[in-house]
Amino acid sequence: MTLLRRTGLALLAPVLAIVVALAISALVITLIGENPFTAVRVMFDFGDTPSQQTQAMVVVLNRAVPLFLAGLAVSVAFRMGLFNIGVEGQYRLATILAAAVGAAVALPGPLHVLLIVVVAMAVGAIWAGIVALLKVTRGVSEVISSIMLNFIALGTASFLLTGPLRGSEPGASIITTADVPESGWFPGLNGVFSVLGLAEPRTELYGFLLVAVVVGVVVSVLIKRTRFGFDLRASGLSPSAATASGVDARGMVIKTMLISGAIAGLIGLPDLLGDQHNYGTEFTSGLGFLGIAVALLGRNTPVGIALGALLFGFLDRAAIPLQFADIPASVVTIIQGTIVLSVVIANEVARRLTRRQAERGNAVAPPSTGDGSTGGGQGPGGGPPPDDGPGSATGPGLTTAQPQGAGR
Amino acid sequence: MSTATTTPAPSRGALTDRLLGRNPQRRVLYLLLGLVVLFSAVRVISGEQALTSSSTFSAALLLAVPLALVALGGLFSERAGVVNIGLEGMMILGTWGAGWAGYQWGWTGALIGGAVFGAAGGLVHAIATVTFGVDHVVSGVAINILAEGVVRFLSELLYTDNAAGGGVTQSPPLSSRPPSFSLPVLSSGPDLLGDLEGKHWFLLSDVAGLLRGLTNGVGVLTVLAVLLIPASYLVLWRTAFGLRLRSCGENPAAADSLGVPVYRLKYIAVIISGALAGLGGVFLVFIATIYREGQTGGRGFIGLAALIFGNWRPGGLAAGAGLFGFADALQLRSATAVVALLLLIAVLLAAVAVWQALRGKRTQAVLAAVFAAAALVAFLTVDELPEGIVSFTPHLTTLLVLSLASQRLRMPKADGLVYRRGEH
Amino acid sequence: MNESAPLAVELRGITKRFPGVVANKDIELRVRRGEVHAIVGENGAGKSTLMKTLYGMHRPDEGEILLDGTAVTFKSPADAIAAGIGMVHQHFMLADNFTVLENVVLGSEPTKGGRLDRAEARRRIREISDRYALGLDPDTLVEDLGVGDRQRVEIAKVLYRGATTLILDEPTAVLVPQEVDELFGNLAELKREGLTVIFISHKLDEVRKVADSITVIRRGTTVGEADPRTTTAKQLAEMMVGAELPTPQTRTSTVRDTPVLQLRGVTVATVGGRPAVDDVSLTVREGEVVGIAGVEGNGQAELVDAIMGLRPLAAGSIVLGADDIAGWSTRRRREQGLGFIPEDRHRQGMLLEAPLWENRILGHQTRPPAVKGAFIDRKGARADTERIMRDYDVRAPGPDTLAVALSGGNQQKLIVGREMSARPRLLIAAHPTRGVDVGAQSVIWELLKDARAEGMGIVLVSADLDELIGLSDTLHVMLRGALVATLDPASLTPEELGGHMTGARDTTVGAA
Amino acid sequence: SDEDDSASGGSSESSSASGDLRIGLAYDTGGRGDKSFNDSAYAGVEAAIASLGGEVQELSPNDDASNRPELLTQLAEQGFDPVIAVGFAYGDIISDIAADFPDTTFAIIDSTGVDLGEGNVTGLQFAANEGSFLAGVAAALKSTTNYVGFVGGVETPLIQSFEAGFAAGAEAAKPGITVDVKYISPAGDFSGFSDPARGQIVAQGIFDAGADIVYHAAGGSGTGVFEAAAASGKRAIGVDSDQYQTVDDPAQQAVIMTSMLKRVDNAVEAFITDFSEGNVEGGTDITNDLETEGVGLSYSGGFIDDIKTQIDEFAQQIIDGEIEVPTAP
Ligand SMILES: Nc1ncnc2c1ncn2[C@@H]1O[C@H](COP(=O)(O)OP(=O)(O)OP(=O)(O)O)[C@@H](O)[C@H]1O
Ligand SMILES: Nc1ncnc2c1ncn2[C@@H]1O[C@H](COP(=O)(O)OP(=O)(O)OP(=O)(O)O)[C@@H](O)[C@H]1O
Ligand SMILES: [Mg+2]
Ligand SMILES: [Mg+2]
Repeated sequence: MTLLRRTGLALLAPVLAIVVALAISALVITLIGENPFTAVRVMFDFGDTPSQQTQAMVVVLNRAVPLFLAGLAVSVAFRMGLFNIGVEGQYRLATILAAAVGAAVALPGPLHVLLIVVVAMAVGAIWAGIVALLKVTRGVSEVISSIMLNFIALGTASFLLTGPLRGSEPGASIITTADVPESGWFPGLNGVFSVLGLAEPRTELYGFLLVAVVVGVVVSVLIKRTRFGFDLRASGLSPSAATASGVDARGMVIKTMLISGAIAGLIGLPDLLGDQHNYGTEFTSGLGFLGIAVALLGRNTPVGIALGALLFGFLDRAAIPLQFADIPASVVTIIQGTIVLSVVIANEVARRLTRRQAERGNAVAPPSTGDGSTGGGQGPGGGPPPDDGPGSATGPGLTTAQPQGAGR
Repeated sequence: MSTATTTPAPSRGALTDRLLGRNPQRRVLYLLLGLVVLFSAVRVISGEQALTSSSTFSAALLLAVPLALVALGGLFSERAGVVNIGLEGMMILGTWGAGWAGYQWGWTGALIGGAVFGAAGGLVHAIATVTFGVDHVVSGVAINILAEGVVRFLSELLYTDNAAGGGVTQSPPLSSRPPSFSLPVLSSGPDLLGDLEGKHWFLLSDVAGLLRGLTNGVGVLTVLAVLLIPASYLVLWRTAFGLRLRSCGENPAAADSLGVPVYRLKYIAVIISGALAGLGGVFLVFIATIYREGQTGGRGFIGLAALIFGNWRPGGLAAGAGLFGFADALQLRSATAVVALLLLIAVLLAAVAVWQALRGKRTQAVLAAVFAAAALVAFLTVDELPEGIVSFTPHLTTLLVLSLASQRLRMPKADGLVYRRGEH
Repeated sequence: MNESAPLAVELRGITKRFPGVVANKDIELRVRRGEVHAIVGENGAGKSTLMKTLYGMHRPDEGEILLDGTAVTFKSPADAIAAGIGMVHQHFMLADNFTVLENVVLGSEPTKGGRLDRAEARRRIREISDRYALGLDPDTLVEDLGVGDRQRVEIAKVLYRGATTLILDEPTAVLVPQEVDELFGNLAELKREGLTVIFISHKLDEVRKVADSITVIRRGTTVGEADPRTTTAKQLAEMMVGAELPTPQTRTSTVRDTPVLQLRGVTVATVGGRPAVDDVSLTVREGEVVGIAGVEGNGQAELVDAIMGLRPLAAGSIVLGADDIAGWSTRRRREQGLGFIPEDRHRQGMLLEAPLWENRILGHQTRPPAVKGAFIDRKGARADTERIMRDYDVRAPGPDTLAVALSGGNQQKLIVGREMSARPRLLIAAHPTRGVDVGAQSVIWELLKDARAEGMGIVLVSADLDELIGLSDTLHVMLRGALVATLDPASLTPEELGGHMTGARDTTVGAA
Repeated sequence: SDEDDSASGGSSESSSASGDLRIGLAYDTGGRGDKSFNDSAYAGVEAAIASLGGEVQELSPNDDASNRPELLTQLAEQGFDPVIAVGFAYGDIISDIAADFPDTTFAIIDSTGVDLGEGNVTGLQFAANEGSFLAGVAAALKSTTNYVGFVGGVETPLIQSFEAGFAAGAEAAKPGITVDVKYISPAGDFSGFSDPARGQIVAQGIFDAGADIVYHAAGGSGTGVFEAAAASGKRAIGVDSDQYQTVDDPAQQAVIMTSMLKRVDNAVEAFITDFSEGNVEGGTDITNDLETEGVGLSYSGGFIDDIKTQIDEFAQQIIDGEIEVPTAP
């Protein structure tokens, strides 16, 4: 195969996905009597002044950080065939308790932040640990228990907020916990913009971005490069083979859920430490569910999830300029759903085309490049995709890039 | 002949297996009787009439039916091997379809509209999972996101400046109401059951409450849903079509090798699944008489949980939906009745403790006894629970029952696996 | 036979390509009506692919199919079934959670008023079962059946559809001699009724015994036809691989005195009923192969699981060297010198969707060369995988190939190589050559023999009685969970052994 | 995006010549068409434009409403003035933005502008407790069973002030009357505002327990309350707008005895008028109460015409300060 053709195949999936998503979105926009090209232009319009442009980037990034963490939390569990639909409850409960602890103590800066982070991770891990414990001791499906625990977390958070942890004065319309003192705030990253010679944006870029990056790298290394990660992936690919190889299946469920929950505990912290400084009735909800979409979009790899989170952040920001152009914001939600669907369909189509291509050539192509075609038969999660290490999922003829890898 | 061991009867679901062993009918009766007596006793002791009032039971029915419909939807799809996380999205589409068709063509229109919109969601899921082999969870999640956008968009498109009313978040009202039925004499007119219930007698009034709750002012879709449960059983387990459909969820390669049209059946199953989830949405629209954005409130997920709770069986999922619906009704009716529930739990746990002790399982017995004592203390000391805590009564109940009952759940063997001909 | 009569099945110039593989290339097959026609060939030679083509499961890229002299095209198995062809697959195609009845009628159900007519189905299955002596109970769940019965369910499925041509893909791989004999009895019955049978097997003696004619396939093409009456097994093997027919015969005894594994009163409980493994005691010494014979489902699998720590013990002790390992985790057991060739390589031995080098790590996650400390050593694992592929003749493009892309024999060789590389003190080999062609078989046997000579203790569980008798130094027979006989393989025929296994013979307990 | 159409970029083209009033309107979740106070706010803006001229740019938040700050920022940045935030949820973020755009005038509905410490935010507040008090009076006077009910959507302080006023009014009109209070969902779980099925079930429970009139402050779940009333032949009291006029459904219309009006439209219109006349002070709260007729009862359908005098008496006492209506239960 020529290099050209190979690159073509590698780019096929993302291009196909984008074309399909664009086509459907364009149709939708045309239906309401607006010009799709205007819409596209508007979505990429980051503003006129340099400061508006950097501000737009900050908005996208600040939205992407929690989404990335949410996606990561979901994906860790997915990797071993567990469907942690309970990320939502895990982060809500973690955030309120972390906020309360953060407000209750006074410590020097870094320690204060560290304490809040540790509390959040611990609460998230414990809440997810209940799911794991019920699964290994009582065989309760993690899907049910985490759905139920989401509601229980929500109710508990509400009880705590209106009861023992209420920090706002009685008359206030929004009930919140007490504010975390300034020593517990996470410094912003706007300094970076001046260093790069860019205009200062209006709001702070969350410093928690750095934490997210570190967590992403750690998770990536953990899953791909360590023995533990191997055991985790093996359990996801074939629980029976993993057990026979000496992996303690129950222990693995517990450890994985603890990690997933600990990451989930971080989801609320960018907002909490970087902006809100308290948890209240208006604290952003639903990130756990979006995290599932982001994880799937990113095919459970940290880099993919980062791209998925950025895409969602970008689309989310676009909702405002679209409204200025008289295009309803619901178009963005439609585009998000369409993109998730078309990306996964495009992956599948590209996979088949690649195979057919390989059939004609003489390279040995794998029968599957992962996404969704695996499925360990346990849990409705299907299987997580295999390692995306160099060349692992593609045959010798196609080592440059996975057809699914790039471009989201 | 090689070893053919005598095998126990197939599992009948977590709860029943644990509580009843393997001899159904009669034991189910005993169980129900026992529960009624227990509830009755708890009602008399605590004075919480809401515990067994017909009002609570009819609310429970209202809350259980949409869950049961969604879970039935899940049953069809998952029995055919397609995991359906997109039920919530299909339910959302169903509510919109019902609202849209309902304001124009009345309740029958709503019924059809909701089913068709739900089925459309199912069709998308089928195209993605069956034809394109997309991971089932991925597709389901995408459908949930997509559905939210689509209904908002359609509302914007069709209800802005609509003379009939409506807006971006709601439809105009149904132009006709679905009929509802009551048992003559017993629960309407002279309302003998109602009289009996009002007497607050031990046991008799409770049974009357139960019966009246289930027979008074029952909507047409409730009747349909209740019929759909045995009907689904008959279709799936007693017809050739059902056998073929289930074979796609157990071993599609085997089915394919016998000329069963696996893809087509999966399509049909997932579309039926969507239609049933859509009907669950229609039910909500019937209660409200309009479509309202956010009306489903996560019921699609709870329905999915009911399906798993019920071990992928019609009877089991109905029990799951019923349990959830009852607990939910109780918590919506009265926060104090929820406290009375603690007494019930204490009694049940005490029974479990005794039973486990008899079986020589000491840790379990002690554990159950401790929790029983805790529940009793809570009952005696707490007057009313805060709203936040009360709100998750049904979820906690479901989780407790699940973790106390032994888990012999068995999902269809090929559920969630992408099937591609020749690539198994 | 009548040469002029049209052939029941004729395949002309069939070519079938898969990604990167030409599974069939210009294959010719001529099967006469009413005969048992055998197809033999190495693993991966393309036998199953050819049969799937004939059964309409996929369409050939080139070539044509003729039935009774007329060309046909099958779009799906349904077409093939309609044309009177039925197939029993190498891997059972049964829904475990369905009853025999449901499995058999699936796809062509008798109905009455829209309902599945179970009574009628039951009647017809009983009729078939009686007529061909299949001994099936329509209402048993398939998951409760042993392999022999499952096989018969598969045959019943085909007969139920009125097939006149039966394809049996390696039907005997998992059967004990008595069951094989029963099967051959069934085949004779079928032949008498005028049915045509196409039969695939790696067991050449068997093939010669039952077939009327043989087609040999090598690397996707027909090598030629052979007459079973005039061709010896040796000649057949040479046609297949160009190698000599291997024998599992061991050379001199290498048994030493030090015991490596001692089981004392090992008991494994099952849910509810009687124990799956019942008070089993045995000793494996260094350099000794202890064979365990038994009809499938008599507790061998559970015993293996118990030794590996995959199943809890109800009673008894397991001593490895000098340590009681009953309380150890599977991982610790493996680290301390237990090697494991599992019975079901897809379920327990491999990560099918992972590359070969990752499969090299599986089961050896705590040892070099695959890992360094807490980290995976990718380079080391790759290099060692390449070594195994060289040393053990694993045919695959490279260590990055996904395991699923390998044929069964090559997968098995990789597993054997992996386990041997760790130099275990004791190796549990469960059906090490099941479904493996003669070439690979001899390689594996040689490997086991070498390991034994170096002092490795081996527990060998197998359904292949020649293998058991040939390799074992001591042979135990398991029946209903208990060891019922200890036999001397030096003076034992497969038929005698089969008798012990089915409990038909008096169990004379020999010296342990 | 090369064209430099800075200030007017992307705004609607209907920029009228008649006045340079450019109003920014940031909605609460749901956006326009919610048949509730988003619509009411829009009606106020429309009325203001009708008399003063000008244009409006509306923005709705995303699904989880996490982009509220951006909505206000963008409106201010694009030069819209005044910028009106609909809903108390903007309360904790509006101060930051107001500080960044000191030359823009902001208004926030249902929240205070005083405590923010910014001189350019006006709080448009409503004495919902006073209106609810009258609803309580009407319910108590009309109840034959001496048993009335209240269904709240979500147990937030705002809705609790409805409850408090209602209970006080009922008690004032008929001492000893039973007031049954129930919320659909706890604080933080906003599903209670959009779940008519639960609204129906909760209200039905109150009716079954003996109530004959139920007052709801449950947003979109309210239709369920009306439905329960219709099914059991009882009465209901609507909220925010005159729901007798807006429900579109004759069967439900028949049970809506009255509605507690919260004239967001009037408040918004008045605010814009003040703004155009340069009368907005900023850093103040405008309380819309009985006195300003910012809250009140509707009389459509004529169900409570007979008790109007009694209701008016109570209203007068509240205006005169003789009755102090509680804001929390
Ligand atoms: N023949 C029938 N006619 C009407 N309803 C039926 C019939 N058979 C079952 N049902 C109903 O359908 C439901 C089936 O649920 P479920 O699958 O648990 O049944 P089951 O009794 O366990 O089935 P099986 O007998 O196959 O084990 C039951 O609740 C029952 O009420
Ligand atoms: N669906 C498929 N996709 C890709 N390759 C395939 C597929 N099916 C078979 N092959 C390849 O085609 C070749 C022939 O396989 P086939 O199963 O026909 O061999 P066989 O002769 O039956 O071997 P065995 O004795 O091991 O059963 C093998 O290399 C196999 O890997
Ligand atoms: Mg049944
Ligand atoms: Mg084969």
